[in-house]
Amino acid sequence: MIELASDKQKETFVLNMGPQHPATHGVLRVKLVMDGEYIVEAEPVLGYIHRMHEKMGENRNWAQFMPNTGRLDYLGALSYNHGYAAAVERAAGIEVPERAEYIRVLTVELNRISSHLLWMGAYLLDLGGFTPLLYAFDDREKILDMLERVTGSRLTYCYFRFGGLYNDVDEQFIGEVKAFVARMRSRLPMYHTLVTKNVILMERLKGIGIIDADMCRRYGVTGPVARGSGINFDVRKNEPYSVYPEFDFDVPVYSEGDSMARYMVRMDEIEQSLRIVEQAVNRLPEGPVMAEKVPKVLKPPKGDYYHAVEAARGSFGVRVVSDGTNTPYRLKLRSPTFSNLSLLAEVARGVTVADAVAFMGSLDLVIPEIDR
Amino acid sequence: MNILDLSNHLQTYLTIGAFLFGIGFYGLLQRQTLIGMLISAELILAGASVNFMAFNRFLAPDPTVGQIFTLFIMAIAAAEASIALSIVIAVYRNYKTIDVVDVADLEG
Amino acid sequence: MNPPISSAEGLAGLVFLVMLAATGFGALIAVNAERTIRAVAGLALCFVGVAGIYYFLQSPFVALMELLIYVGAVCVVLVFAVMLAEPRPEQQVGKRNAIVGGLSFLSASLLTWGLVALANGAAWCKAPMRINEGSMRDLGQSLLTTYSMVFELVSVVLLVAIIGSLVLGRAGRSKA
Amino acid sequence: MGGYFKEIFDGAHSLVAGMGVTLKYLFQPVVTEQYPHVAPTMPDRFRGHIELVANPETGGTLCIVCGMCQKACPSGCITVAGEKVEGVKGKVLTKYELDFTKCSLCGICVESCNPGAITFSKDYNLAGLRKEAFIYDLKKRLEERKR
Amino acid sequence: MNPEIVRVLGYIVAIIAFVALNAAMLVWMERKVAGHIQRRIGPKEVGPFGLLQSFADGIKLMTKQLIVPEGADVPLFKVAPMLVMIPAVMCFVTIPFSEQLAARNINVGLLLIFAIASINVFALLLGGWASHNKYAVISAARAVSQNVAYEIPMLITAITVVMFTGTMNLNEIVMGQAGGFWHWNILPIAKNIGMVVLMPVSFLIFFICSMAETNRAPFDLGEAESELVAGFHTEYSGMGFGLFFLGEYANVFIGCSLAVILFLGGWQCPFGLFPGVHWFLLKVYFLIFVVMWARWTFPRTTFYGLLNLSWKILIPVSLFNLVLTGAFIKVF
Repeated sequence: MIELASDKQKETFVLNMGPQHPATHGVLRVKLVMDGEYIVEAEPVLGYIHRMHEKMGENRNWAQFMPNTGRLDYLGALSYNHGYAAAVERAAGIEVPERAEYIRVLTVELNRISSHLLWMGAYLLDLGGFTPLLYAFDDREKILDMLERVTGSRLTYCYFRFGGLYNDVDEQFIGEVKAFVARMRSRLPMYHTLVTKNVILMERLKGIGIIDADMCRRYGVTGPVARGSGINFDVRKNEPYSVYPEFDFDVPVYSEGDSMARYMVRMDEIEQSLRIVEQAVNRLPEGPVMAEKVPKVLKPPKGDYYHAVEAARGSFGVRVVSDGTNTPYRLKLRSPTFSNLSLLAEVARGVTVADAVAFMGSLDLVIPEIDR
Repeated sequence: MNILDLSNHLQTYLTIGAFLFGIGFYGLLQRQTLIGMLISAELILAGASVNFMAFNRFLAPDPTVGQIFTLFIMAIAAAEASIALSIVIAVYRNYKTIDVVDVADLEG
Repeated sequence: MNPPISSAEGLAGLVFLVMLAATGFGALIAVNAERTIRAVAGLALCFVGVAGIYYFLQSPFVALMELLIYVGAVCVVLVFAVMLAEPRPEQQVGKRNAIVGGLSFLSASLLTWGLVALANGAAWCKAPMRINEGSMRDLGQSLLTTYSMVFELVSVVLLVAIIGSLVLGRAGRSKA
Repeated sequence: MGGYFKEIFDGAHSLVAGMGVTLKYLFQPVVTEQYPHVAPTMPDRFRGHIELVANPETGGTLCIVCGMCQKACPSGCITVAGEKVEGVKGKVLTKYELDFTKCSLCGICVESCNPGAITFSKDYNLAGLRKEAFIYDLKKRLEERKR
Repeated sequence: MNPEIVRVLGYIVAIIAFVALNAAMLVWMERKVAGHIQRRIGPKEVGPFGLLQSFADGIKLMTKQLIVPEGADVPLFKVAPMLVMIPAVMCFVTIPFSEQLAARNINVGLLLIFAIASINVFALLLGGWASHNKYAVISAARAVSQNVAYEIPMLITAITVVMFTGTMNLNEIVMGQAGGFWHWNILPIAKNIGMVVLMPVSFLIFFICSMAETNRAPFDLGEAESELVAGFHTEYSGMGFGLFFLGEYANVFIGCSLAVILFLGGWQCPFGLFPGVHWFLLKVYFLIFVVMWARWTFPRTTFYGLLNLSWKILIPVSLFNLVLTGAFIKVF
């Protein structure tokens, strides 16, 4: 190779993974300095899909920024809708009706399941197994169909409004959700037989990409990645918001810190989300889905507000600074995978390419959200 | 002698053996890198093997001898190649070159 | 005997010519190519030709072993050597200067000429009788009876080679 | 030694179990929709690009050229123009243009429209060779639809 | 024309046609199997059940330009795909499809296939190196280490069969298995009761190794697309890629037919009735189906996991198996 031949001092060479590479799920570029199959240094290079969402927020009024949130993380768009809506509601002091909050939780959890399913499939694709992706898509398709019927869109929902929802759910949706919960519960053992217990998968994930709790704290890692390293942190439990305190669910925590632990956290989270969805559907209160007296042109009082939600990939925080006008003075989005990705350089040192791919996949990266 | 009947004459095989040997000899003198010299050495061995096989086919009373000798040459050549590979790598690690002259200059 | 090209013997003769050409051409590439990798490819071609020649010498077993060992193993090892210790691009398979080149060409052609002359000039006498046919069965039998000692020694040599190359290969490595 | 064989056995067992799952699905009916042969039906709330609503009485548009949609659009893809016509109260729509290349289908324009003059279409087969093909003249489309 | 020459030429044409047709059918079969396993239907538009899809793809590949990347070693880059194809075609020469239907019945047929198949490795190496692409080089190195590691247990298990049958002639190996499945080498109840335990193990090792040798998933490290993009054929386009692809399917066919010949009685019928080419093809395509089924079920192994499997499990077990086979042949 060119580098091999010219660079006499070291036996390393540079390998570009991305910006267009099957394992990077989008336009992430990882610059790898390799010694044979081993990675000496890994440097994620960002910015290929930077769209200035934060700056865009400063140039639009509060409501107009709402569609952007769904485009940050297109796989778990509703959590991001929720985070932004909740932050602005906190700023403007808007009370959301209970039914709207229940539906929010219900749809967000459905969205979380679809996101985890897609992750599971795509991760297996990274590891070379094609079929689980299609099975996961089969289930995910059901969620997308349900959400499409309610919100009108399949990925970038833009369903929440300040003070409530865009529109109400109907009886058909309730029935579909109940059917889906039953179906998904029967499908999960199949996933475990086909994927989780597979000896090849275990060999590829166990002990790969170990992150300890201390490292998670240093890098500000949240979400399933942190919970796979033994940190019992979930925004839904630790800083309860919306109507989450009324639900009975567990936060799966594994202490191994390897890729298998992260995989298991997500698979268990699907089960927990199913529990939440079931409870939400059964206890759905009657009432309006939109708060009264939400001004048409929103002008939150001056101040600095922060609200975090538990998105599928970790703690998504929105900090809004309002100067009392109809546009945000400053909008800061704390995206979870940005912190999670920053682990890569440290963890990937000294592992093989295949293991690096297995590790990177287990972080559940969504590049538009990292670049924003 | 018909050109299509060459395969039935001992001389054909001896000539091609000599030819291989000569080319290998030329390469050994000419080449400067370890791998190049190794390739030439393999050619010399091949020339010798062809000779053995030819005599075995046409002249030997026990036609297994030449074959067995050739098989042993192969085994030795394989061993030689593996050892040479590791030597080449060791030399390359230390001198960052596999040029014999460079290695000699460095008094290694 | 003068076989026509349309007969089976004629076709075999044609194939033999192709094998000869492959051997010679491959050998020439092997010593003259600019890039090491091409030299190895030439060597592989040459060995394929040599295997064909062995086949014509009525020993298909040795011919196939030639393919298996030389093309499948030795050439692959050589390519690995090229990969791991790639010479500088400017002088891939460095050659010595013109005088040395000329001299070596001269001496090599002298040697070849001598050998060819010897081969064609000598009066080879055929063995009066053959004690076996040189088939695979005979080969195996003599390998395990008459030459069993050599056979064992060769396996020792191979073992030593494996261990030796492992030791040499691991020695300079900075980390495992 | 026992662990060695148990490992091999467990591994082989997991592989066979996995192959059992795929074999089961091999003989089950397919779940995909055969798209060009079977066209999907869009749900009622499907958010396609916007379309002008026809006035059920006159067949014209309900648009009063207030410009709320144009103002509400985050990407600035709507251009509305109107003019005063004698004898008609308010303005009359002369041009309603949607630049679909910028539209993100958020639906804020539909929400902002008080008279309910715009709605979502159910078009999903949207492809074209030229950028200009995606600048829709909605007024013209409405008239074409009427015919 | 001499009838002998007509026969030779006829066989050459027939083999090449068979290789191409077989590869086209296998691509179609692979896509159908994958589709139905994943609950979709696979190709269906071109021809009935999409049968002509592979031909359409072939025409597309042939009309595409073979792009030679900058810095590539042009002659080697162009030769490598052919070098994959030629050994694959040559191996077909000695495969007995039925008692009469074999191009050449060679005494050392088994060895011939192994010897010629070893050229395949060299072709991958040359292709990978000549591409002047880092992914291709890494992949070529992987493919070769893998091939070397799996050739050993594969040869050892082949030797157990040769010891058992006493011949390397593929035709004779099949003839020895005539008369019902209880005569087959995989479960030779009728011949040697001791081997009933060992032969299934041999078969399993042989089958796994042939999957690894042909670079099929879950051992497709050479072209691990999530790590190395497309491995050694990353830079190949058009028919260059097409030949690698054809070669892969031809090799899969050879691997499976070898397993059928050595263990499953070749063209023999399981109940001793109507032996013929149909049984051979049926068995081979069933094994190919199993290979595809495995591919669409499992994730890919890692390089080190793969070598561990070979050196820690397959080689010791196959060596042990070899020793026991020798003993059992003497005892029973």
